[in-house]
Amino acid sequence: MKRMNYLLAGILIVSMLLGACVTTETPTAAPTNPPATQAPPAGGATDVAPTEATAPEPVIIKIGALYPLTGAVAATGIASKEAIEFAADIVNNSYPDLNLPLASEAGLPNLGGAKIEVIFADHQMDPEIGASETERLITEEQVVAIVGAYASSVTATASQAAERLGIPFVNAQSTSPGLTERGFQWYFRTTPHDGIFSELMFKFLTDMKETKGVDISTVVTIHENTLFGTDSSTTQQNFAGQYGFTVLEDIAYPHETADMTSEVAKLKADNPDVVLPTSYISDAILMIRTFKDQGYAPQAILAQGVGFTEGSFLPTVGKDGDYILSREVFAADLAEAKPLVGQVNELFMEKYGRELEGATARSFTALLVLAEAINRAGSTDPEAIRQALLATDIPADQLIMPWDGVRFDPVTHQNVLGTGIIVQAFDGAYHTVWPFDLATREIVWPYPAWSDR
Amino acid sequence: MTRRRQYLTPRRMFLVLFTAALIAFPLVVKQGSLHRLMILVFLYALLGEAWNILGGFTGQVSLGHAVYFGVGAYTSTLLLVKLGITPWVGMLAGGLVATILSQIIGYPCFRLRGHYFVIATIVLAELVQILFINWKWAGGAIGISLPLLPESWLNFEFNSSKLPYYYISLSLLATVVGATYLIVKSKAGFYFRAIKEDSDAARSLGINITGYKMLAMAISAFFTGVGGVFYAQFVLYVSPDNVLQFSLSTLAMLIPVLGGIGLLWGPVLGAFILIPMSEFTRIYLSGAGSAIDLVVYGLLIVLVAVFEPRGLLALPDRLRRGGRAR
Amino acid sequence: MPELSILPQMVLSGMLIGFIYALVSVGLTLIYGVMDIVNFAHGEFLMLAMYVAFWLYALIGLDPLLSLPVSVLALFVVGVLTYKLVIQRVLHAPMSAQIFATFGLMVLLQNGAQFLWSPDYHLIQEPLLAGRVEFLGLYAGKPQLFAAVGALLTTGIVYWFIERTETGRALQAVAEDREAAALMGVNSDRTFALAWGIGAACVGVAGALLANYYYIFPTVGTVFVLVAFVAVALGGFGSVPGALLAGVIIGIVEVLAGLFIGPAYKEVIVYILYMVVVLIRPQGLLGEW
Amino acid sequence: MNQLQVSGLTKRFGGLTANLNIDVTVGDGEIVGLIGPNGAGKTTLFNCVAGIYRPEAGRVVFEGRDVTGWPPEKICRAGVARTFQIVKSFGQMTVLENVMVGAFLHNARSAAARATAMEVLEFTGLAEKQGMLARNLTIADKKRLELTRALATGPKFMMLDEAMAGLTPKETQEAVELIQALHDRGITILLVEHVMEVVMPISDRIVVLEYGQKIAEGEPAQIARDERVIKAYLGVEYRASS
Repeated sequence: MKRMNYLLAGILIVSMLLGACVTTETPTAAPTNPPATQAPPAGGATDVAPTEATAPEPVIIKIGALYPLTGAVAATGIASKEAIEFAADIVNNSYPDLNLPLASEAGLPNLGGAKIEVIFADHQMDPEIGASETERLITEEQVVAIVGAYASSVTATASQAAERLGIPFVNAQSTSPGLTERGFQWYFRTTPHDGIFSELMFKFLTDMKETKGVDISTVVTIHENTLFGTDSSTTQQNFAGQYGFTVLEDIAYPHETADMTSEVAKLKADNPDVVLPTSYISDAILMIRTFKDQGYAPQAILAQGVGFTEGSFLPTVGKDGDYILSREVFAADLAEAKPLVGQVNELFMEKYGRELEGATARSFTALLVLAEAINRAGSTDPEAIRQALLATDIPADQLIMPWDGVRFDPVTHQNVLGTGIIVQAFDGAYHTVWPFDLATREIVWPYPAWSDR
Repeated sequence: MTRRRQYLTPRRMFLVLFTAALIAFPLVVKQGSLHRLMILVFLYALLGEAWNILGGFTGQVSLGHAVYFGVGAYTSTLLLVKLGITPWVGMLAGGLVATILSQIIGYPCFRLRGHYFVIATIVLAELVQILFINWKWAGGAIGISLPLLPESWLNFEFNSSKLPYYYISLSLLATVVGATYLIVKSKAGFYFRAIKEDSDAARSLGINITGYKMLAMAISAFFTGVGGVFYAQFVLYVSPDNVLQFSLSTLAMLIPVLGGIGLLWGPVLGAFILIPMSEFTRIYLSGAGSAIDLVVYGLLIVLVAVFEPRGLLALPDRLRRGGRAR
Repeated sequence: MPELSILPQMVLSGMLIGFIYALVSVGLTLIYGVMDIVNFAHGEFLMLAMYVAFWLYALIGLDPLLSLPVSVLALFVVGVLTYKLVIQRVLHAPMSAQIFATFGLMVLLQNGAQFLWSPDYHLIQEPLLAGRVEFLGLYAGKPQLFAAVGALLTTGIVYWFIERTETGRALQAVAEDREAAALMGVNSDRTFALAWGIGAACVGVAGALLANYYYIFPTVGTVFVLVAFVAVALGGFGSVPGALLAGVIIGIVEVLAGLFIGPAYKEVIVYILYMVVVLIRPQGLLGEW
Repeated sequence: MNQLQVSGLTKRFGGLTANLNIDVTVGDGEIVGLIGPNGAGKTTLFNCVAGIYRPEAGRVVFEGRDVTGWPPEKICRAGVARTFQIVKSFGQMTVLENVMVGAFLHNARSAAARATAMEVLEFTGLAEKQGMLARNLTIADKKRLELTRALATGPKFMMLDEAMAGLTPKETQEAVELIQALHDRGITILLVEHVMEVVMPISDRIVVLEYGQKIAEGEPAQIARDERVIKAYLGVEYRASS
């Protein structure tokens, strides 16, 4: 090896090193609030700027928001970001006609009308980045609380960082049940987790038995074998027992498999009344196609959301997606039973040109819950906010979610009033079919055979 | 030999300067995010350096190093979670377990040549990942979140500042680079390079090539495993798709190849370029999931491969014509 | 435990997907056989082919069946360009540098696709080929069946081309010994370009056939490429019949393993099978050192 | 006593028989030339002894030990060094490093290995080129380097495969002198060549192969007179030149 090379290596490396410092010294903000570098429509900057300008008032309260703004699930992340900015706008400005927490007054009354500023960070679905971005938000941006982080695996590490630094972490979307079993002091979860959803699914099935008199007793859980699928099927099997259903088999398959022949063959062999799939979109698509190819139609396909409810699922599979049932956290047609949903949805539509859906509605709600707690705390002291969150009790009629309200379990900090709905696909769109009092369409049962489509 | 002596001083100078710069860095630059960036650079430089021992010096291209990283991480984590053993012991254990596994993997793989070897390493890595996904006791697909312990050197957990992690990773890297330097200058190092150059000739000179390939694999796996343990303590979360992912295997190869394969400082240079590059392209170019950052990233890789396949350390050498790198 | 009566059906289904694996692998093994380079961007070639089929369908309503020649041609060009722009320059570089290059290409193409066409999933809604055929108690999706036939034909043609034609022999000569071939007046550069063209064209066929029934998205290549690597190594690097055989074997093994051991382990079984085979025959089923 | 004893050695490749029932003995301190037309099976025999091939039949005994079928590295450690017909130098390593690889066989520490390497480099006259990358050497120097490298393993017995093929007369002369010098170091030498001129003068004995079989063995003078050899291989031009 040449000595010269060492020398040049050295020079190069040192210059890299200095380069590293210099280049990021200046725009530290860049990673902080991607709005600056994001596409204009996202318009984080345009929203926040005026509030800062028109508010020489007492304080600006910084809240950190952690989402996947790039990469495979960026679309969801960006949408959530918009919903959070939207919620911040509702807090900071006065919307008297909305029956939402803090909507009527501008800012946080108990803190002298202080405005909240949301600082976004991108975690790219990487647990390591999630944790370090959380630390940066807390140590460098001095945020008083954090909302995030969509993916359960990232929430796991990010909430850990918040726990260590003693800052409240309000989790809007991660549904892995284990997250609230860690005995954390600073971690709060507004969304129901897969356990609650799984129970919901069996409540629904039981209700179908009792009110509609359908004859179902056996189920098969089929799930992709990463974190999400494994969690979901585990809880489903527990509840199946409790609600008197027999789980004939639990089929785990590798995520993004090229072929599902054997999986579906097993289903056919087991021949359950209800199939409970937990899948990401790619597998969901392949599963339905394989069902069709093999002409497989159980009494019902009842999915654990996600792959089956993701935006591009129904457009992709087209008519083949019809009559699939899925648990859902939110549906725009809730407006028919809950006018508030309609009002908020319209405002959101005209601002961002898209309807509210599961991810956005939950992000929106999480920020309101947090802001409401900060206001009640009347201070930005983390412990005070934590106490306020523990005392949170928001009634159902002040939420756009189909929940019975928001109240956190004193130990696990899971929202105990959260619940979901069951939707069914009709010509390329999902409609609420259960609980019956929120239903906008009459449920189609059993799942029609492929031959008579 | 004489040439060596006359070049010794500038090299020493640079080494001192470079080390000093790295030690001083976090004291000068106070940004946690940059500390983290440097920690990642050190960690991945370590991975590259470890890979380089097997892939660079001995010429056995492995695309399965994620296994050793992951097994290292899991070993220390399981020891901590199940038996409450401090990660410092876990670090040694992680390295050892990785080494043992490497011998089990190496034995069959070294009967294969060229691309058969590469594919075999990929396949075995995939296999191990799937096994961990389905291994409930080790957390299965959900993985393991490490318990939050009071911040201390014994617990190998620090939250008020990243400095301890910074200096631990830096000294780990320094140790590995130093060890590699000694190895390369030793009998084993000469044998590694001889095997890479021409295995028949090597055998004719009395070298037991399988034995020395296994040795290279063992050293490489040990360092990689140690890196995995550090990662587990740094992120406090291990799961099949963060510590066993294929991209770790590729990264371990890309870094030395970028910097200069089979050169002591290649991986260090590679990491100092690749990691910040991907971070900055992400921060400045990534808009709304357009993936333009990774487009640039991929493009840069192709360009380097096309214009200087021997790695960036070969550039100065190309300028001095004669192409005498490596 | 499913009863054995469905076994023939499972084997059939396994073969059908196996033929696709084979078709993807053939191009890979051909390129390897001629120039000892593994193309890590091979899966992305497949992805490109599928997008060609999709866009021709989405924009001018051309069915994948009819756009197949276009995909093949397009991919041939992609292959030649890849050789001219990238591979040619790393021909004499160490293996790791070659992997480095094709890996970079992989990242580039994957994310280029996401950048241009969004990460969304696409599926060709009403292809000419749809529905299923039934015969002696067995059934098969028409597109799958057609794909299998296409795979067989393509493999056959490639094999015939290599073994029987003048150019094919040139390919082999170059594969054997570049210098010697050069003396025989074979232009190895043109031959390499050709190998890449044909190799990519094979994936072009695969992509077009797959587009009939498989979903399309930027990283769809990764779903198939690892299997292809294994198939190529299992069949023997450079052996076209080997790739075909291995592809089909893997397809069948996957289905049966999924059925009897559990879908979560179907890949494990394939990998174990691979390791066992190469330990007994390090050169793969039909390969030679 | 015979240092190397090959008896009844037979090696087949599929159909064709490369060596058939060959007996060769090399006495301690001898220089033996193994000659024969191309394809006579010289290199095959050579590789059977060196451990590259495992013979179907026959034994290879070195210093009383049966080394038949031993792997090359073990043969080397037994004291048998070899060079390759097509040079296999470690192109990316310097001349010194090349030789050190050989020297490490009996030196665990780099310093010792370097010393040994320098000593043999001086001996073979490559010392001043020690810093060059092997791949930048001339053919003659590459062959010389390979020989030096083999010598660095401290062999008792050296097998040189076409050590002089493709060299200019001057280079050939230097090579011959080097071989003599090796011999003077007390190393037994087996030369495989088909360039007659160089083998005849320096060899104590000559073994002639044709079509995989030994057709003659003896002192150069009598080999030169052997009709079969002349007919089979030498032809007229050797007589002319002698």
